[in-house]
Amino acid sequence: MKKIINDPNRVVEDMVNGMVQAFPNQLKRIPGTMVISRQEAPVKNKVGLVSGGGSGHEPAHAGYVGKGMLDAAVAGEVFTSPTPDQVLEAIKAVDGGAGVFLIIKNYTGDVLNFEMAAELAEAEGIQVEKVIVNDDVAVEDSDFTTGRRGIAGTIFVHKLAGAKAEQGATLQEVKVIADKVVQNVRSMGMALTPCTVPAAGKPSFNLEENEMEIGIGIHGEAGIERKEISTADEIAEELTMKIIEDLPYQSGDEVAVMINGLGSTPEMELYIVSRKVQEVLKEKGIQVYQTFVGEFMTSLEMAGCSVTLLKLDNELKELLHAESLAPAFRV
Amino acid sequence: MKKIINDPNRVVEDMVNGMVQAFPNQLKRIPGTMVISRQEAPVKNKVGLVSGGGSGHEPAHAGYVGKGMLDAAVAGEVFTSPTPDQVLEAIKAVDGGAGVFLIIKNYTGDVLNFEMAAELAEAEGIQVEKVIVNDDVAVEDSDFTTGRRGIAGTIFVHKLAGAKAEQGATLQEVKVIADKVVQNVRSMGMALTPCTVPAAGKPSFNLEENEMEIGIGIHGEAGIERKEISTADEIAEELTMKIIEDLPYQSGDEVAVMINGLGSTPEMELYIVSRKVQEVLKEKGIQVYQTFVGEFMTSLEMAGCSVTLLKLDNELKELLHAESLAPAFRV
Amino acid sequence: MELTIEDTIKWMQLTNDKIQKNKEHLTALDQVIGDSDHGINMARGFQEVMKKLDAATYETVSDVMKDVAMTLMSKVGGAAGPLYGTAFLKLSMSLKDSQKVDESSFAKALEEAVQGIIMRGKANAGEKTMLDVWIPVQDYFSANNVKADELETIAKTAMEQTKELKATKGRASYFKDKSIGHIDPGSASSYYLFTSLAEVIE
Amino acid sequence: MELTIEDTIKWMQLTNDKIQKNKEHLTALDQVIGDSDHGINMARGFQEVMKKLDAATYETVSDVMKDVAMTLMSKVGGAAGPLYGTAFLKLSMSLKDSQKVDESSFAKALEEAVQGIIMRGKANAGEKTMLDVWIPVQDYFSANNVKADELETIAKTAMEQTKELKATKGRASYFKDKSIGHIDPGSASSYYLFTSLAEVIE
Ligand SMILES: Nc1ncnc2c1ncn2[C@@H]1O[C@H](COP(=O)(O)OP(=O)(O)O)[C@@H](O)[C@H]1O
Ligand SMILES: Nc1ncnc2c1ncn2[C@@H]1O[C@H](COP(=O)(O)OP(=O)(O)O)[C@@H](O)[C@H]1O
Ligand SMILES: [Mg+2]
Ligand SMILES: [Mg+2]
Ligand SMILES: [Mg+2]
Ligand SMILES: [Mg+2]
Repeated sequence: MKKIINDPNRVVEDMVNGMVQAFPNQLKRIPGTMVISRQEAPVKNKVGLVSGGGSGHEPAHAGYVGKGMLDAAVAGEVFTSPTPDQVLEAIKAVDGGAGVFLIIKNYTGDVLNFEMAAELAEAEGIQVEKVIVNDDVAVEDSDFTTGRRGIAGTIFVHKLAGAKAEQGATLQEVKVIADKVVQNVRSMGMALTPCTVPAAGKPSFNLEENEMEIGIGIHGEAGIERKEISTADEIAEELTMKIIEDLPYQSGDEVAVMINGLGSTPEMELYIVSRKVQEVLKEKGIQVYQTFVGEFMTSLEMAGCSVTLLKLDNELKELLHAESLAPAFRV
Repeated sequence: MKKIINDPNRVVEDMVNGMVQAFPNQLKRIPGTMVISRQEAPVKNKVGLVSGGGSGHEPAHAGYVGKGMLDAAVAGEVFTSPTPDQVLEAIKAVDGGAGVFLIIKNYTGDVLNFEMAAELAEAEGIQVEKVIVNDDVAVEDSDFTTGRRGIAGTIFVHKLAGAKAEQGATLQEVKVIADKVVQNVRSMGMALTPCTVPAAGKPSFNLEENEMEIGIGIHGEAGIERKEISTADEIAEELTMKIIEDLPYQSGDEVAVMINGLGSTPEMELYIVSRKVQEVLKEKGIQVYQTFVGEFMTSLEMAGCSVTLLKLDNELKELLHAESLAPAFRV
Repeated sequence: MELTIEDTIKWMQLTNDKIQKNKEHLTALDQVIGDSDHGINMARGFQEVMKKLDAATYETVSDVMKDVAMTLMSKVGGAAGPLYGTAFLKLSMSLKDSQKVDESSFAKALEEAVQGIIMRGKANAGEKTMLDVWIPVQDYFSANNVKADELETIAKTAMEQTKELKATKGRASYFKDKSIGHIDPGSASSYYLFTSLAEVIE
Repeated sequence: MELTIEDTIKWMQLTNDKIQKNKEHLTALDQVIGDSDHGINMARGFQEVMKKLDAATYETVSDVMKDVAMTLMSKVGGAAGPLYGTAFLKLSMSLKDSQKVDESSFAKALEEAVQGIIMRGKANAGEKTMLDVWIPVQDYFSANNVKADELETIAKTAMEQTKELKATKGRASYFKDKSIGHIDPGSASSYYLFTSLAEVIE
């Protein structure tokens, strides 16, 4: 394991300190917690937005804390959902009287811990609503399973729900937008190499020198298929087609595209993937409204990428354009 | 070699297409060249800024093309300076009548190719000025050698010279700012793993499982010392001290800090490094004016980071704050 | 069986010992069908449990269990944290104010703990989760005079049988058929819990 | 010796063959004290040179060399591109309009080429660059009746002797003392150029 760290058991602590010190005018740490909030939190009469999850997905989620996006992010241990008491602290820190909205990625741990926190907050008289993001089309969607995972599409939920809240919307109105984004966002990823949880010290899985895994999760959970590495064009086409097939499109529909690097894939390769994704969309008559290329939801140093499409209408477009001052997503 | 590409010999072509297609309203490709320019280039009566170099350092340089920064970037083959004819195309594409300013990283290849392009442009009646960025304190600075390499500090030259040009400054005024930035910016990097040039197919050097290299260049050129991996704090301190010692500081001096990932280092680790850099600066009485953490000047999928300090005065601070619409550096 | 305050603390002590000792084993199990953190999570949680118990004095078994619950809840994280936390909270509530717990009260409490895990995690028997150890153990407590060696065997067998199951809940469910053939990490940590209980009541 | 238009094209042909064949070797040399691209760069450049020469017809040796110069300049990139480009441009200029080149004109042209490389790259003999092959070859041309086998030996020896040198210019200079013990990649490609010339004048 080669990492630039001090102590495998202190990575989250060091990182959280590093983040707030890097942006002292924008971010603060809620003392005694792993919660990073906006400097000005709580914002009076604004719905407070809280997200979070295990660490190791940076810039998710603290990089999205800022005017126009989240009010706070809770950092769990690496790949481990934060505990209810931590989430509760975040909720309390951002409650400006208009209620708090939770953006939860659909993993058992995240859902359980955030839901317990919501119950505790409600017991303290804070109004809480939530959305569970499940954009990963690599996983079957069924009521009898854990359901689809939340991956990079989560960033669009942060952005659009955040913009809505910033406009002074009510908790219910924010929830309507978040639900709408979740209904219209789909993602799928792939990886070439595993990653190593610092405290575990060993790669979380193995891939042969000529292998890739299609549909992999952002913690290295199994995907759809493990097979020989193909070309960037084939990969881009496979991911994009799977997404398109999942949500019916009509010719002329507009989308936002996110090409997300999982950690160690050079930006060069992300643009090579992006090129083909645009081509596939064009062939299908789907209009690209805006493209985002970079690292938005990573998996430590995993090599690989994901493609996200968000189907847009005028309301979502306007929210996509709204100002954001979050360090990792400036609009 | 595990890469998401189509053909090792076509990576730059595919990437350049991918970039302009991702930002169609902001960027365009000068037909038949590897030059990416602003959509609105040439901007009449504005000094045109051109940078570039070998590819594999993304988002450098095309990510910095946009209002407030560069007017065009020239993409060479991977780690190979672009040729004079390509640079000449860039110069011609951005010349709005006020002359063109070249920002060159100090590598023999870059200097030779850009200088030849400048001669060709001058022969065509275009006024050209240049700055050679040499911020890497890992290399001895001597007239009898190739001199110091240009690394991540180059981004600050793009930013501040770009802001100056946007204000309507003359070619000479832009040069004064660029020279001032070069005089005040210092960087140093380190790596944990090598990277692989796609067409070469093999890692550019080797490091043992417990080794790191301090002072390494962004193409894997030798550094100061190869030694056992130490802690993030020790690494941060070593890089920062070397930089501080190189340029005299007085207590109270203000700096901009850039913690740059070389390709596959998780953002988590960059923040852990940043934390210690801030601590060292504080101890030395150096004030941090603004911090940037992320991937700004990479080396394909090399694991490692660099630290850059730019000493600021009021003029530079103002330019740092000026608007930038470049995809990879939005202010 | 009978469980005193000291027994309960001893129980946690033994559990902690086993979890610390098998931290890497639990993480390795989670590496195959999860995200490589179960050992790390449980070790962190139980270490904090012991810190908490060592620093306090208790008047009732239920107070011990309540501190265990709250500590696990706030220190483990992931899926396991709230589930173990809920289980111990239910134990504590069911055994409210008892200074000494007899077998039938414990059996009743265990039933409520299992219900708590089900309610919280929405899984059931056979989905390759910790429930596949908790349910057989609870069944055994409800139907029998508990003997240490039988308890140990039942917990162990249950854990081993999770190998055959296909995961349909939790992170392992993403592995679908590929989850078959591997022990469920949460069932392994639950086995450490119940084998420690067996040692205590021996 | 004497160099006709056909000879010159043949020279480039042979050089290209050697560079394509040794592309990986050149890149491997550049891997040790550079950035792993010299073979890739030279192979790309000379392939384009051959395309260019194959598609055109020439009236003078100098026109062949001018096309070689322009093609290398615009296709090689890196440090080597402008240096080889400059060298061939100087050869072309010095031999302007000649349809057939004799030994003394070629020696004179080579001197100008070397001066061009020095002027452009600001390096000199002994800095572990291509000059450490070009200069000995040029010296040999100035002082002797050129014989193919001697030319080949001189170029080869010169290349091999770059092993002993410490780089003070170009990318290899960052390796300081560690650059000693390895052949300079640009000297290796220059050796292919001159050994091909030896074959042509044989
Ligand atoms: N819905 C559920 N109900 C009961 N137990 C579950 C459920 N989901 C997961 N588990 C248990 O949690 C264990 C995983 O815990 P852990 O690795 O700490 O959390 P995470 O999966 O969030 O990384 C699984 O092995 C399983 O026994
Ligand atoms: N200043 C210089 N003068 C002469 N030759 C040089 C100079 N700098 C570098 N070279 C030659 O160029 C070669 C490297 O070429 P190449 O690898 O293609 O370019 P780069 O170093 O830009 O990657 C070196 O081996 C050396 O022979
Ligand atoms: Mg986990
Ligand atoms: Mg090069
Ligand atoms: Mg786990
Ligand atoms: Mg090279």
